[in-house]
Amino acid sequence: MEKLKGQLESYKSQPFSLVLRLLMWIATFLTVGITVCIVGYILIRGIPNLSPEMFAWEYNTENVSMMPAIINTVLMVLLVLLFAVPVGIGAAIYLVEYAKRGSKLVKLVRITAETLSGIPSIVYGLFGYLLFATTFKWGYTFLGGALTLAIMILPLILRTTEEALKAVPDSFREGSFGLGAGRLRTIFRIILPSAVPGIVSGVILGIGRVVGETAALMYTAGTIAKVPGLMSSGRTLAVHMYALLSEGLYMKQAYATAVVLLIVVLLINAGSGWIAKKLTKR
Amino acid sequence: SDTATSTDTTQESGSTDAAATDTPAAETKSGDFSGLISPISREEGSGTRGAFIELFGIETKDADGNKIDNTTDTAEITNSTSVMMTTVAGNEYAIGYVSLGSLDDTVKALKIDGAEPSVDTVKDGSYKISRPFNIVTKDGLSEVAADFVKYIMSEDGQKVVEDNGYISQGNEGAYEAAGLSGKVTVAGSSSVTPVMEKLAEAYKELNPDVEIEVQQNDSTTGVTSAIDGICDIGMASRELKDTETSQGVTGTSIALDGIAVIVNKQNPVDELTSDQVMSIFTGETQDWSDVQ
Amino acid sequence: MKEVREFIMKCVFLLTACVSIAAVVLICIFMFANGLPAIGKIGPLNFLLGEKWKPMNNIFGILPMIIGSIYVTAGAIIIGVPIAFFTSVYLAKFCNERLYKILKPAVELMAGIPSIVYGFFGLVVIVPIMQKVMGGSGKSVLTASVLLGIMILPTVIGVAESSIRAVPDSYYEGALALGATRERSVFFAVLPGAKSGILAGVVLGIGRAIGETMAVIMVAGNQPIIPKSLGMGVRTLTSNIVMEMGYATDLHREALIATAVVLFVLILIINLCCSALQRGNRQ
Amino acid sequence: MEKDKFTIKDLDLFYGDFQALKKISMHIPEKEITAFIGPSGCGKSTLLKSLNRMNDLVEGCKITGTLLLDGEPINQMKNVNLLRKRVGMVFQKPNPFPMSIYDNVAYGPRTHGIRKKSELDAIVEDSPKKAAIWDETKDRLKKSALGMSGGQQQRLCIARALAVQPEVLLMDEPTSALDPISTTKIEDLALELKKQYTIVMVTHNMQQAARISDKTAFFLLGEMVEMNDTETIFSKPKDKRTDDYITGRFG
Amino acid sequence: MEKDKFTIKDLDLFYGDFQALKKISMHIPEKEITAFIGPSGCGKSTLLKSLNRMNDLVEGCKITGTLLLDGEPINQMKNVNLLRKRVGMVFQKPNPFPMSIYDNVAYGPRTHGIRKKSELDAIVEDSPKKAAIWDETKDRLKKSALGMSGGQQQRLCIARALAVQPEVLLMDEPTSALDPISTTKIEDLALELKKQYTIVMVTHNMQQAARISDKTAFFLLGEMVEMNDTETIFSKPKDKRTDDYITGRFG
Ligand SMILES: Nc1ncnc2c1ncn2[C@@H]1O[C@H](COP(=O)(O)OP(=O)(O)OP(=O)(O)O)[C@@H](O)[C@H]1O
Ligand SMILES: Nc1ncnc2c1ncn2[C@@H]1O[C@H](COP(=O)(O)OP(=O)(O)OP(=O)(O)O)[C@@H](O)[C@H]1O
Ligand SMILES: [Mg+2]
Ligand SMILES: [Mg+2]
Ligand SMILES: O=P([O-])([O-])[O-]
Repeated sequence: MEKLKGQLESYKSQPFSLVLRLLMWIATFLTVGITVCIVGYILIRGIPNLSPEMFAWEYNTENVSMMPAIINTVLMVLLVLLFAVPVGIGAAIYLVEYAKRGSKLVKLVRITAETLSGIPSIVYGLFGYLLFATTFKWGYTFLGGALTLAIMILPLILRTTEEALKAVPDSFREGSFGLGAGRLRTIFRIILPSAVPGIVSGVILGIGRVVGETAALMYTAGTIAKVPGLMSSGRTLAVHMYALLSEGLYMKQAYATAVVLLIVVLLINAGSGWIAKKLTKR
Repeated sequence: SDTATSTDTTQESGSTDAAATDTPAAETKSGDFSGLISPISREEGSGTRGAFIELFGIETKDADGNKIDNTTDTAEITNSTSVMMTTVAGNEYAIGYVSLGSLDDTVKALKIDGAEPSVDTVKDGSYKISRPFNIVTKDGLSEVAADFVKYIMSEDGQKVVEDNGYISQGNEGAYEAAGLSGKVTVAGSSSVTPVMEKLAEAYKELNPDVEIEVQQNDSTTGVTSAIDGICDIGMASRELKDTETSQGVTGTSIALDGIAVIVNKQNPVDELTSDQVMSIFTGETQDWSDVQ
Repeated sequence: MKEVREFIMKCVFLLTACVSIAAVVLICIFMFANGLPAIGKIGPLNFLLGEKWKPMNNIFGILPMIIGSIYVTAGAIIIGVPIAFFTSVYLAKFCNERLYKILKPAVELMAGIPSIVYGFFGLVVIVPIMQKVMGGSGKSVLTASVLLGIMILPTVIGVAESSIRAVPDSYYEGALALGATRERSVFFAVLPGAKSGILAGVVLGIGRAIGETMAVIMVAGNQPIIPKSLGMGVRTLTSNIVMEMGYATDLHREALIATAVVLFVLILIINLCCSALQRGNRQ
Repeated sequence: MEKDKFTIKDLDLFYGDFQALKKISMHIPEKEITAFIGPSGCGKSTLLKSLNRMNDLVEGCKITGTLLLDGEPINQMKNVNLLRKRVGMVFQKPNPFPMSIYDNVAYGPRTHGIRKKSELDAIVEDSPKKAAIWDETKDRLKKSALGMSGGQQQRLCIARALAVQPEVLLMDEPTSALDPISTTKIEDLALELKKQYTIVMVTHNMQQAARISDKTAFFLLGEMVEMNDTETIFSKPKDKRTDDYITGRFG
Repeated sequence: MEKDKFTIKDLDLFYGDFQALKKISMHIPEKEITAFIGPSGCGKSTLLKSLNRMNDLVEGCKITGTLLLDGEPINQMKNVNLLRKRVGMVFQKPNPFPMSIYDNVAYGPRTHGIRKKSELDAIVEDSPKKAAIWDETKDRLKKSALGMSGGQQQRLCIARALAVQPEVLLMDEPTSALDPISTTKIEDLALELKKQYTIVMVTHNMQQAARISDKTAFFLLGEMVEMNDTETIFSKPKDKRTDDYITGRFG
């Protein structure tokens, strides 16, 4: 209470600071408010429509089960991360630890990465369809979908990791090199662990895009409501939702799916946070 | 999910249900409902739109015989049935059109020239707005796929079509399971997908060893997938183009889909003539007070 | 032995760095090969500056969509970036542990909500509000901008917040010790150190705004005409592609891919501008 | 007669459960240099930070006791920023902001509402002159401050602190990162500045304390063992522990 | 007779266009402490880093001239990591890694291929003992190293360097961030360590150089002005500039 009074007092002579503070409050309030609205909207629309048969193991047009889609979503996230995270982190490592600061390559990679991030997912979808389904003659495959999405989220992972690596103090690098450790060891033992929180925030953004993606997946991984092998088709929850929504025949089930989707996202995010903690605390 | 019955209830409940959710507009009696009409159309190329503009005379031919689509520039465009319905359900001045099979009681279907949209009226010809659902196949179709096509066109298959609120295209007699096994992939139009899924499930009852995958994306992808051999059977909710048939695929109509003109449930208008619909969608009629 | 491993891994890292270049090149080839011929057939000027889009009548002008994309993206940035900026500063420097533990997952959750859900949220919640406020159908440049502004929040907040956190505390303490308020210390001493990260967040946000489709398509109205006011419907380049790709054939389809080419070039221009801006800042 | 700038009585300070300062009582005279010495971790920085409430930033930091600036209780001051304007601080590691030299010096005045170009220009000339850094900066005011050497950066930080016209200057080991020449410059500067300002300086360097301070306080494990005229402390300390420490027999 | 560990002849070093070292020639004897003194920016750290090629990390750094370790040219060594294992380094600011104390000390040995738990355990007891930090750490080996005080961290860094069994220990102002007690500990440690190791130390503190080093080299603006026995340098320097610097008349 005292503190608050003191603060108000000091704002008297610094109205501009008060304005900044208010702006921050308003902005944060808006952000949170919007999230609450959207989540509330999903819950209100979705919860009454949840029913046990939507969690049957097999999908058919009667039960409209989302169970295969739930499993596929998790599998898809894992598979995409398996491709995108090593490549994204590897590329960021090259840019920060090997390439000369301000070199042409760094600029080129950065520009291309940012360009990739602006390409609409439908174009990724068509590209993936043409490359994997047609040229490679794979047809609709889970693998094709995962590769397409991996390219799609690559820039997110790359840029956030790059920023995180840059933030690791040079004294750690010096300390490690000074002990005769090579670059690799320095990178894997010292630098990456310190950069984990930054990397994770990028990964979570990436997971968000994978979980929420529809257009790119419909043309690559297809829309079959089954748990697939790598080389067959399967739909994620978002695609499942899209399929239910598109003809307006299963609106209620679609909203119920959205609720489950929310929970899945929360769980995946919590899981990545937990893994990050494990990785940093050693 | 029982589409056939929901279609029927819609027509009756349309005007009576409005009282349940009353707002000032609901109390307006027919005749003094006014406001700018917000027409909503489908995207260019859509099968639904193609049928709609052709049958309502929104499409005309110029001197050289080229078709011209006269849909007003200011019409909202959407590419999805559910968005169309949600939009109409949320805007009392809106008017749009959807597949009969998708219709539900969130919106009101209008009588056109005195005919209610239903399977029966489409069948007996009193309700004229419909479009074909096509499947696309290539020469050298696999045995199972051919058997599935045979099933679709059979009496049993066409019964599934009718049960789900679409109009049968006549049948080629009874189907008998041949005890085949294998996998059939079907891909294409999202409009055709629901009925195709039902057909696939019914077929699997008879042929437990056959696996049928139904990919839902869009008509063009359905046709190209069939051409590229990515799927056995393509689905399209529009007519095939010459450039497509020239690549070795043929289209077969498996059902007719009625197209319902829909308005908000608060809208007191129950019936329009086809001329009125045309003039609304070409932008000549702009206010609801002009069509009552 | 070790040197060999070092060398191999260096090559591996270099290779991974080249993956994103390769991806862009591949996508470029794919798009240009499929799209450029159409531009040739239609005529570049007719295509880029044509104000009418009637593919069924073989009229392909995408000026309305170019302008639409610019309007909507600009709108999203004007609405989203300030909110994201102030929120990220608050998260990084002002909010206490306990609150942070709630706010951060909320923002991360936002990132995971699929576009179609945002789209339906916009359609069912925002559009009716806009109907009341602005009149008309409620689907408009403004509605699309608001929705996109919301959708870019998690991206911009996520990237900006972590880069603000990375700035050494000594700047903050130094400013406080001069008698600056916490706000002034953060905004005028800490933030200059986080400029590059914040800008990276904004660039990623812009990318998301330009590239987003599924949601925009539901709330923008999608009329292919140049909007004269904020309340009018609008079609963006991406909406144009997504909406019509499903039925498009032949030249129509090629014209849609050509639209993607134009979009690609637009993004490239924006990114080049941003990096020029960054360079200008550094000096 | 000398006047007291700060009066401290029975000051206890806790970081959570850990008591970092125990019953500190002292007077810090105006316009003199007071040195705090003591082994690492004894609480010198903590006490220094209490004087302009930089401790507020540390969560779980609790202070009890009396702490007066010109007779006014510091911990009840409503406007911390005003307090910090009056009691400036220079840190161990030079911490110029990532902006131009000009903007660094002008940051404080701008914060406190000075907007006029001419006024700012005057301050940006005056403070660096006082901090003996003007000659080295006048030709590169628009250049980034990060491009300067450590010693220059530290003097810039002093200039930055002077620019808000404080009454007191707290310095936390301001020369430990510097070479002898820069150190000498800063010591001379301190001696010059004490004509106008009250200076409190934490140092590890006993020679430095002996060279420039008027009063010296010796701390050990959170307690103030002894405070007196610097000469007295270094020639005949009262407490054995002080003696041990300054003669290096300690520890 | 003393043996030379490092032999340096006509060493020039450039950072891009800027020449940071000019024609340096000197001999650094084995198992003695050599101190580098000189004003800030004169190139002490730069020369020190050349001895284990930490300069390789700096872009645009070019070295010419002769630089031998036990007669072997440093700049032609294929395996830099081996060189750095032989020539360990301790930095001005303690920089323990963000991991446990145990892992910090074990980092080096693990790097060089020691995997056996028992061996590591022995090293993690031995090196901290040599670095006079064992008593303070033995009960908290699994705790994070970042929770220690500055002086402890610096000794931990020394322990970490010793754990790879180097021949030479380079120290770049290892005590400038520390209080006198910690400083004394580290000085004593250096005196102890020189029985086994060759030590090269950069310092700003001339008393320190005088106290512990055997040889002292004085640098100015990239040149080595004078190098001699420490006693000689501090009692009768040959060069006037050296005299000026050590008597504080300089600058
Ligand atoms: N933020 C904090 N939280 C908890 N304990 C702290 C904090 N800051 C300091 N301490 C503890 O308080 C004690 C006094 O710290 P302080 O920094 O004042 O010492 P110091 O005398 O300035 O030492 P040095 O010479 O190393 O700077 C130390 O034991 C330290 O560990
Ligand atoms: N990475 C670098 N790039 C360019 N110039 C550098 C670099 N590192 C050092 N210098 C310059 O080289 C000269 C010598 O630097 P060095 O760090 O060796 O000085 P020093 O004697 O150790 O000084 P200090 O006592 O401040 O540590 C300085 O003028 C410095 O500005
Ligand atoms: Mg301290
Ligand atoms: Mg140095
Ligand atoms: O309009 P469609 O859903 O059949 O593509």
